[in-house]
Amino acid sequence: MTIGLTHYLTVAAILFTLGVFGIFLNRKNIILIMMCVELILLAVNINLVAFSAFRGDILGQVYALLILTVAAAEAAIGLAILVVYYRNRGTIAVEDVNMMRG
Amino acid sequence: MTTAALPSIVTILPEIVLAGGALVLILIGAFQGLRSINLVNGAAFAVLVVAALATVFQASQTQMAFNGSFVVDDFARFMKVVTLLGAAATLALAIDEMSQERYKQFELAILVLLSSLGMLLMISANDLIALYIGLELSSLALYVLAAIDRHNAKASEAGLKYFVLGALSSGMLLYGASLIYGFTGTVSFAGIATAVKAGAGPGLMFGLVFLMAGLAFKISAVPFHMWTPDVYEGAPTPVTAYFAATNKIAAMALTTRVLIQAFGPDVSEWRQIVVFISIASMALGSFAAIGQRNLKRLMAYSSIGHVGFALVGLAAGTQDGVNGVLVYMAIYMAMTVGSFACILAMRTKDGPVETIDDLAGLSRSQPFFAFVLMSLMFSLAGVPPLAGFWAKWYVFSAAVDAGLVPLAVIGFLTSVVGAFYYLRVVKVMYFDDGPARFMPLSGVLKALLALSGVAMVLFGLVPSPIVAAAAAAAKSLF
Amino acid sequence: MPGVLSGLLILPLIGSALILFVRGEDEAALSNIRYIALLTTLVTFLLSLVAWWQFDPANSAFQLVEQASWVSSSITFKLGVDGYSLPFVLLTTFLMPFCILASWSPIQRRVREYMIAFLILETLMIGVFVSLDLVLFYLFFEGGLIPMFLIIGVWGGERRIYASFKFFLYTLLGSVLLLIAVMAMWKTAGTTDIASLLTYRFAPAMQKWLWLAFFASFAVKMPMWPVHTWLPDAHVEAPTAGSVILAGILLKMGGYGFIRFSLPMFPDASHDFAPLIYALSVIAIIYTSLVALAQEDMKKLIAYSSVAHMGLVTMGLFSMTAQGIEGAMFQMVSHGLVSGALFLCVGVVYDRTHTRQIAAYGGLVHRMPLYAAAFMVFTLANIGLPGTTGFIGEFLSLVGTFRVNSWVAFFGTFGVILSAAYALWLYRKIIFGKLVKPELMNMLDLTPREMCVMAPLVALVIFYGVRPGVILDAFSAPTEALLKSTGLALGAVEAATLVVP
Amino acid sequence: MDFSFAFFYLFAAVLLGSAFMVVAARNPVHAVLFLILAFVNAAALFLLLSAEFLAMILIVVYVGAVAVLFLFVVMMLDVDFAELKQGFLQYLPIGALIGVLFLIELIAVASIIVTKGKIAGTPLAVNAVAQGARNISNVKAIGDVLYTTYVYYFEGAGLILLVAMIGAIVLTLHRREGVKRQNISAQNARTKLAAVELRKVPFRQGV
Amino acid sequence: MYSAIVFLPLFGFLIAGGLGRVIGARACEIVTTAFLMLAMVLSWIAFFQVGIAHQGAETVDIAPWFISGGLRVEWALRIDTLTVVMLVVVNTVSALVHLYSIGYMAEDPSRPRFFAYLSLFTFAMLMLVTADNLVQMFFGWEGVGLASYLLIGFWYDRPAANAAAIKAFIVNRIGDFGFALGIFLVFTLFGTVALNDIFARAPEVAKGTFHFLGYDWPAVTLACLLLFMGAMGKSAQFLLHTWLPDAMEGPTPVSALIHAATMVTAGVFMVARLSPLFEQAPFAQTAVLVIGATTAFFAATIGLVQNDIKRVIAYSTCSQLGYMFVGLGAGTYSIGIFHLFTHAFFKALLFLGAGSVITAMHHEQDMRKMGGLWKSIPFTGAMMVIGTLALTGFPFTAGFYSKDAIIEAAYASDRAGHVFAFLCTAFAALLTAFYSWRLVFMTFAGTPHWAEAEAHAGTAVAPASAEEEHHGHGPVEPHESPLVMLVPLALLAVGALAAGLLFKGVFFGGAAESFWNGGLVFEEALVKKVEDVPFLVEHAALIMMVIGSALAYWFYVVNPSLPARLAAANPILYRFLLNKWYFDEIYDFLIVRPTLALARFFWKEGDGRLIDGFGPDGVSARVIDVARGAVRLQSGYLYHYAFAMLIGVAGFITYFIIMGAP
Repeated sequence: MTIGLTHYLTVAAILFTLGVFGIFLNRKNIILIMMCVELILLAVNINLVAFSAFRGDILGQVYALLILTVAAAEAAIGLAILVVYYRNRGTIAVEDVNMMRG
Repeated sequence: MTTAALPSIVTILPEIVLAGGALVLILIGAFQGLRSINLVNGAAFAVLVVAALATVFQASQTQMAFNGSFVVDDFARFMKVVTLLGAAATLALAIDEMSQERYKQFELAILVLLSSLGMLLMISANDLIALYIGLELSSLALYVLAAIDRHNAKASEAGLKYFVLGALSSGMLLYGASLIYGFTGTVSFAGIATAVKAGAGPGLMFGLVFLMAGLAFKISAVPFHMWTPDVYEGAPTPVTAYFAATNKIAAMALTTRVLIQAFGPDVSEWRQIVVFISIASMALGSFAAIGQRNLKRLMAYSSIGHVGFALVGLAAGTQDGVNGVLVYMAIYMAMTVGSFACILAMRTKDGPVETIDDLAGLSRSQPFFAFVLMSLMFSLAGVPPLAGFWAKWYVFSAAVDAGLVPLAVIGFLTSVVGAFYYLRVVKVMYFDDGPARFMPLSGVLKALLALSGVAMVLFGLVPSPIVAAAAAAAKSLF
Repeated sequence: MPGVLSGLLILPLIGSALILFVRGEDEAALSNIRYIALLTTLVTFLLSLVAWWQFDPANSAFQLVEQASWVSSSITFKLGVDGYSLPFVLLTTFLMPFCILASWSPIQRRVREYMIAFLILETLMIGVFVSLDLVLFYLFFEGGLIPMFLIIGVWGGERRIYASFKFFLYTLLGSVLLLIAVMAMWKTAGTTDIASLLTYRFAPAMQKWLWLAFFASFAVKMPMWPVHTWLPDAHVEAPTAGSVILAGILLKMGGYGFIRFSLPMFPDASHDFAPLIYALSVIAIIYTSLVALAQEDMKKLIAYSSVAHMGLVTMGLFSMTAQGIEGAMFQMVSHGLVSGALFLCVGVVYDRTHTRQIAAYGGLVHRMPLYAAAFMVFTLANIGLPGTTGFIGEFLSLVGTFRVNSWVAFFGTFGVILSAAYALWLYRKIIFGKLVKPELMNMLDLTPREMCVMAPLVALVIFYGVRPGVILDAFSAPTEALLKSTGLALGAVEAATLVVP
Repeated sequence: MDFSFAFFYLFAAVLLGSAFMVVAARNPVHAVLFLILAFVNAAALFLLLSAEFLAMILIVVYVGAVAVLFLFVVMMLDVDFAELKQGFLQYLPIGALIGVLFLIELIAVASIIVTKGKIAGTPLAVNAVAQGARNISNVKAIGDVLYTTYVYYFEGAGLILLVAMIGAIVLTLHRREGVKRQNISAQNARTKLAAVELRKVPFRQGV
Repeated sequence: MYSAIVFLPLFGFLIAGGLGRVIGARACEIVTTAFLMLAMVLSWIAFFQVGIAHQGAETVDIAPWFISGGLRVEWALRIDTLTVVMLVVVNTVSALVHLYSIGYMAEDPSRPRFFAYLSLFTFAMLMLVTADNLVQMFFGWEGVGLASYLLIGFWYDRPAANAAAIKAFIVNRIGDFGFALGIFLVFTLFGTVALNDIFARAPEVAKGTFHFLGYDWPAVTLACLLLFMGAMGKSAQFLLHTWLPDAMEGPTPVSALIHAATMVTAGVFMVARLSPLFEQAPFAQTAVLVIGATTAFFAATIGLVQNDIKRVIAYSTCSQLGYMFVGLGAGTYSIGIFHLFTHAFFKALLFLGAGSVITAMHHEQDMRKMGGLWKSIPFTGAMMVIGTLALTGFPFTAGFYSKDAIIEAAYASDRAGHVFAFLCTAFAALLTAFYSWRLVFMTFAGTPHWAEAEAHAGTAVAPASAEEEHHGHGPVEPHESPLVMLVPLALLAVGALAAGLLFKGVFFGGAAESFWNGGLVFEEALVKKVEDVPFLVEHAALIMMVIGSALAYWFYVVNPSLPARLAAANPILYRFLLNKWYFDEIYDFLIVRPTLALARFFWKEGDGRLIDGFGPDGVSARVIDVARGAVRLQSGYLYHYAFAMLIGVAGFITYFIIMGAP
């Protein structure tokens, strides 16, 4: 049996779903949410690389490379914000992030 | 090895100006620290203005750069000018505000420049990667800006919420982009359009849905709007103004370009999505705003509603529709800047206030201020003869022309509901007696208030300049 | 004299600009403001007389036309008047000085803003009647809401906020569909020029929904039953001059809209929907007359009576007979004078006692004979007594309706009885009877200023009742043209097919 | 006969399993470690797809930097073990329903390709990149285009990193009030005149 | 000259009304009275010119009123015999009433206003009778209604006067409702409202039918019925009569002028004026006949038991108007008009006489408190007796000719219902004699009750009608009225005695054909037939009069306690009559109360609850509810926000899957 594109896409889809659900089922802390975002991006990357491989087109990998770069930057900023938030509120529990609502 | 054909400098001059400006200023700031804040701020403002001018004076033709990743056409130029003007105005507000507030940091101006650059890249993006890069460049800067008042719990919460949801949305966008890439084998809009014309499969539609989700997040359309009220409320007011007045416009430009240029042949499919989020945005924007007491939050819901209105034009999918979107966004920018200038002007001896009730009696104590805010409110409500009316006129007439009469009807009904809360602001200012006594307006605020007031009335009475420019711009997309 | 119409639009704006430049809040400044406002409205009135003088009533085409480029090639700034619109322009400019006078002493708060609001309102109202472009019309039509909203809300009575919101949102809601229809017409016909649209024949199916859309707006503005409930509230809470303008001019915009757009542009739909209008009109006449009978508040009573009278107008318009249309138009002008005058009358006593409760009055004739006399004339005109303006319009619109549908005319005429009942009842409660209430003992009769307001109105109400031709004849040329172009005329009266020999 | 399918299932299973654990782990530190595991397995999948460069980058950048950064922050902020709260179970059914639906739909889309056998006209050849890779390596292939054809993206990414840098600094770099710092230039500039003050003490009144 | 006749009163009104306060009450009285005198003289001249000298009818055009489409309405004075007859009646009575009022109203502070109203009324009445078209007639019609309203409510302090004024106006409006519809119909049928054109085409149009309120009606009959409805209102005919007795709240000269001699006869005039039309509508004529006869009888029955002196005369007026309509309905228009003519004299005489009595009694109107006045005010008494004689149809007085003629005409007529009319009118003649003499006997004969009754306190039974303004006299001896009041009485008495004899010939005698000269339909044959009725019929009126008079004498002079016993024996009948057949109560119950209840219902429930409740208020409340819900969605929790996004995406995808993506 050969591993086709569908396999990779399915893995990516499951990973994506896990990531998304991690975000809103998560009641613990913000960092976990950020990790879930990383999972989502990973899923995207798998998708892109798979497409790239199966199409014989390098562009997908370039795209994935850029996403990796940006995701790293994003993680940096996200964590920075998180730190700032923590300094202000002393907590990063998801439940507590609702000063503003309505 | 052939080097990439470097584009004519003129094509990307505004971007060059912004990028170069940002780099130079960050060096100045880094070496001089806070002492240079005035210089940096002033220079940043100048850079934005210069970039806007550079855009205005670009040749009126469609030019490509970077192997077609970057496009400059009338549409892009129009949106860029609007965005840059919005950015300049809100930066001016921020500079003015900084003299009073804690977040006195030169980085703010630089982040504004960089995110504006990101927005310009979004507007000019002509493929999915350029789209992503522009989007992230602006978004990352915005995340930081939202939280830049770092000792303020609300601001950091705003930043956090914006970041988390923004990251999720860009994840969705990317997932969509990956599907589109996978199913068409290309990322360029023109290539996608070709593939779509050949027959869009379900995969492509899925990709579009995810892509739309990401874009809808940026323009804060329902149901991807949830961040908006909280972030608008929490972020420092000038930053909120910046969010509302620029980011939305760039995102709208991007959305328009993606839908029209890349997915244009498939208009009947994506129209359903656009119609839905348009209706949902209009409805939510109108209804939820009624319950608000905080003006910034009110403006957030209002901006959600306005996006819904602008999307009505997009839903038409026609040149007239795009024309409507352009007119709408331009006028929306002016209204937003003015409104936030008003909110910033609400500063008492004890600091800034931002609830509607604080405005009570304003018409007695500061008639000019009250009058400007009133015309802004009526304009936002779309009551003629103010500018906001024309915004609605063009989007809705395009929708009617495209046969979307029910959409237009719903849109107008929600605009009536929306008028209620705008009226309430007027009511508090004019009908209620109260002690409203704000600090005297600074020069910048005065100028901006006057400008926006004049713009409301002038564009209301003589809309042809904007309309003509927008018509030309819309033409370039088709 | 070219540019008369744009002059009419600009003059009040100049006046309000001048007011803006008056410095200070002291008594002298306020007085200056008032005089500027009065002078502006008077000059505007004179200018409108010039327009009248230049106008040829025998010509059914638009006259004094001015055109300038505006939004785009299809939406232009075009002004002009015909026999239908000119009387309303005159009515507007004529009533405005009275409004200023009526606000002379009652308004002591924010005089500057008040006068500016009124002057801007004047521009917008004139604009409604003179604009020859649909979009321009809409601009003025809706724009009038803003100053009126402020006038009710800032200078109004107890429940002014409720009333002003209701007024604003109700009318805004009404015009939603109108706007959509305007858009559709723009896109379909490719122009918003009214003169061109008058000759453009929309497809019947499209006419239907366009008609309904226009109807929604004008019905609210009129107001027709059952969308009339904003009117009593707005009237009651508005300051006197605001009520005058509301009743005198703003309500007329609905009727004007019907005659300007609905009838000539969608004749087929008008014909098909006429029964709907009839039904609503009849209900309006009887229902609101009855409701008026039960009122305890003077202004509310007059407001409800306005609704009933507007029912006659719609009925007459959609009879699509020469008498019906001309009668309805005349009724609008007449009602503008009469109900405006009635509100001024209410204002006179309200300024003295600050109550509008009918029960709070009685026996005023003892102290205020002149007032009683003026009030009597207006009451009679409201009843439609022959010899006053009220009669002509009522009579003609009923005649016109009768020719088309006897049921409708039957019930419409029924309203005549009821109108006598409530109007005389009101008069009796306020003016007649013994003067027993201590707070009324020291009422003073009309001041010279109030007399300046009342006398011309009394004179006109009677003059137009005896010689209505001055206004009525203006309607005949356009009506003839309208009936001819729509092809819906019943034919000459002589050839009436109702008699089966 | 190659065993790539076996490796695929292995890596994919570990990847998904550890991803699940990221979400489900009660200890945040464990979650980060599972994240690292997931990344590593993803890198392995990339290898299977002949995307060697990306696989390495994933390890270096993600595992080496990002994940460690997460770990660092988790440690720094001293995040406690958090209990699953009531809300979780409350939303689980509807969440699960939507999740399953969502997943099915996504997979369905992916599988459409199989049934159709091609994507938008391009024949699906397994490891098409591998054929191209006969001539040049994956790294070179990327390098060829990254700085030429796609230089625009590269520059953009650079700007994004710049923003990230500025952002991280502006947010987190702060001078804590009340913390004593050495200011050398101030020390050097200090003179006797500025440092010593002579005061006349009033007689019999104390200081 | 004709313009002068019509517009002199208008000038009088304008001077008295506009300058009344400037020139003073005395000047107003003089000016208006003088103008009216002048008009009266001119009217008589016109009468002789047109009626006797046959100068021919003419139309004086004044100005166009309004023109709309095919509808053309002119201000014009139509002068023909019928008009001049009315001119004479109106101006004569009006002039005399003006004169009389100088004395009667001498103590009233609002005299300028009073005289202004009187002149206004006269003007409107003149406009009515000279109308050349229906709309102008309607103008006069409503104008007299207005003047009547103003004069009834002249003493505006009195609630009863105000109520009566409004009642008069509104009941008249109900009639006008028919009149207006009639005009609409006439215009629709004929395409014109000008009388000449209508008459010219009447026979032709009469063949047609008209679809009205769901039925096909004979066109002209319908028009006539509708127009007659107006006449019923104005002339206080059965069903619409209720306002007339109440109208007695006005000053007595007003009752004489408006509610006896002129305005109430406007209906009669109108039917006569439109006689060419009614001739084409036999059914309408029957209606006129039957209504008139019913009124004649019904009003007379009520008159039997009333105690207010003015009310008795008012019901008498009502009844006599019924006679007039019988005359018209029978087809003998000239006789009807003749009765109108004579009735004007004697009824005005009776009212003014009653006014004199009331003045003498210091504004006491209850006859039970009078009696034995003959000695105190013999001149007034004599006048009243003359009036009564004329009213009851004593031989050779005015009423003798006109009333008898009507009874005979009813007998002779060939219209359906004429037998009923004959019986009613004949029996009503008996009743007329009874109540008329009852009035005279109660007032002038017997023992004085005014001395024993406490002055001014006894308003127990009489409606609140004491003219309170005129307090200040103690209970003194009744005194004769001043000369200025007596002269008009004398003049009217002359008319009441002689008018019948003098003018019978011209109205329906041999000269009638040339006299009317097309002013109304004069059917010589029918009138001839009236002359030739059987003996019993011819003398029916006389017999009835004698019986009635004798009964009255028996009841009120010979055996004064009888009426009370009779009343006690038949309480139901007595109450029924005393309460005017309970019409007011029935109307109140059937119309007024339901209307007011409906009004409140529409206001509170319809507008308040239904329209506002489901309309603006309801909608805004729902909007607020939705707004609350929308705000609640914004929970502030990140995971909810993310969840919303997910639902959005999942929703779209599902939508496309279900809808079948391309």
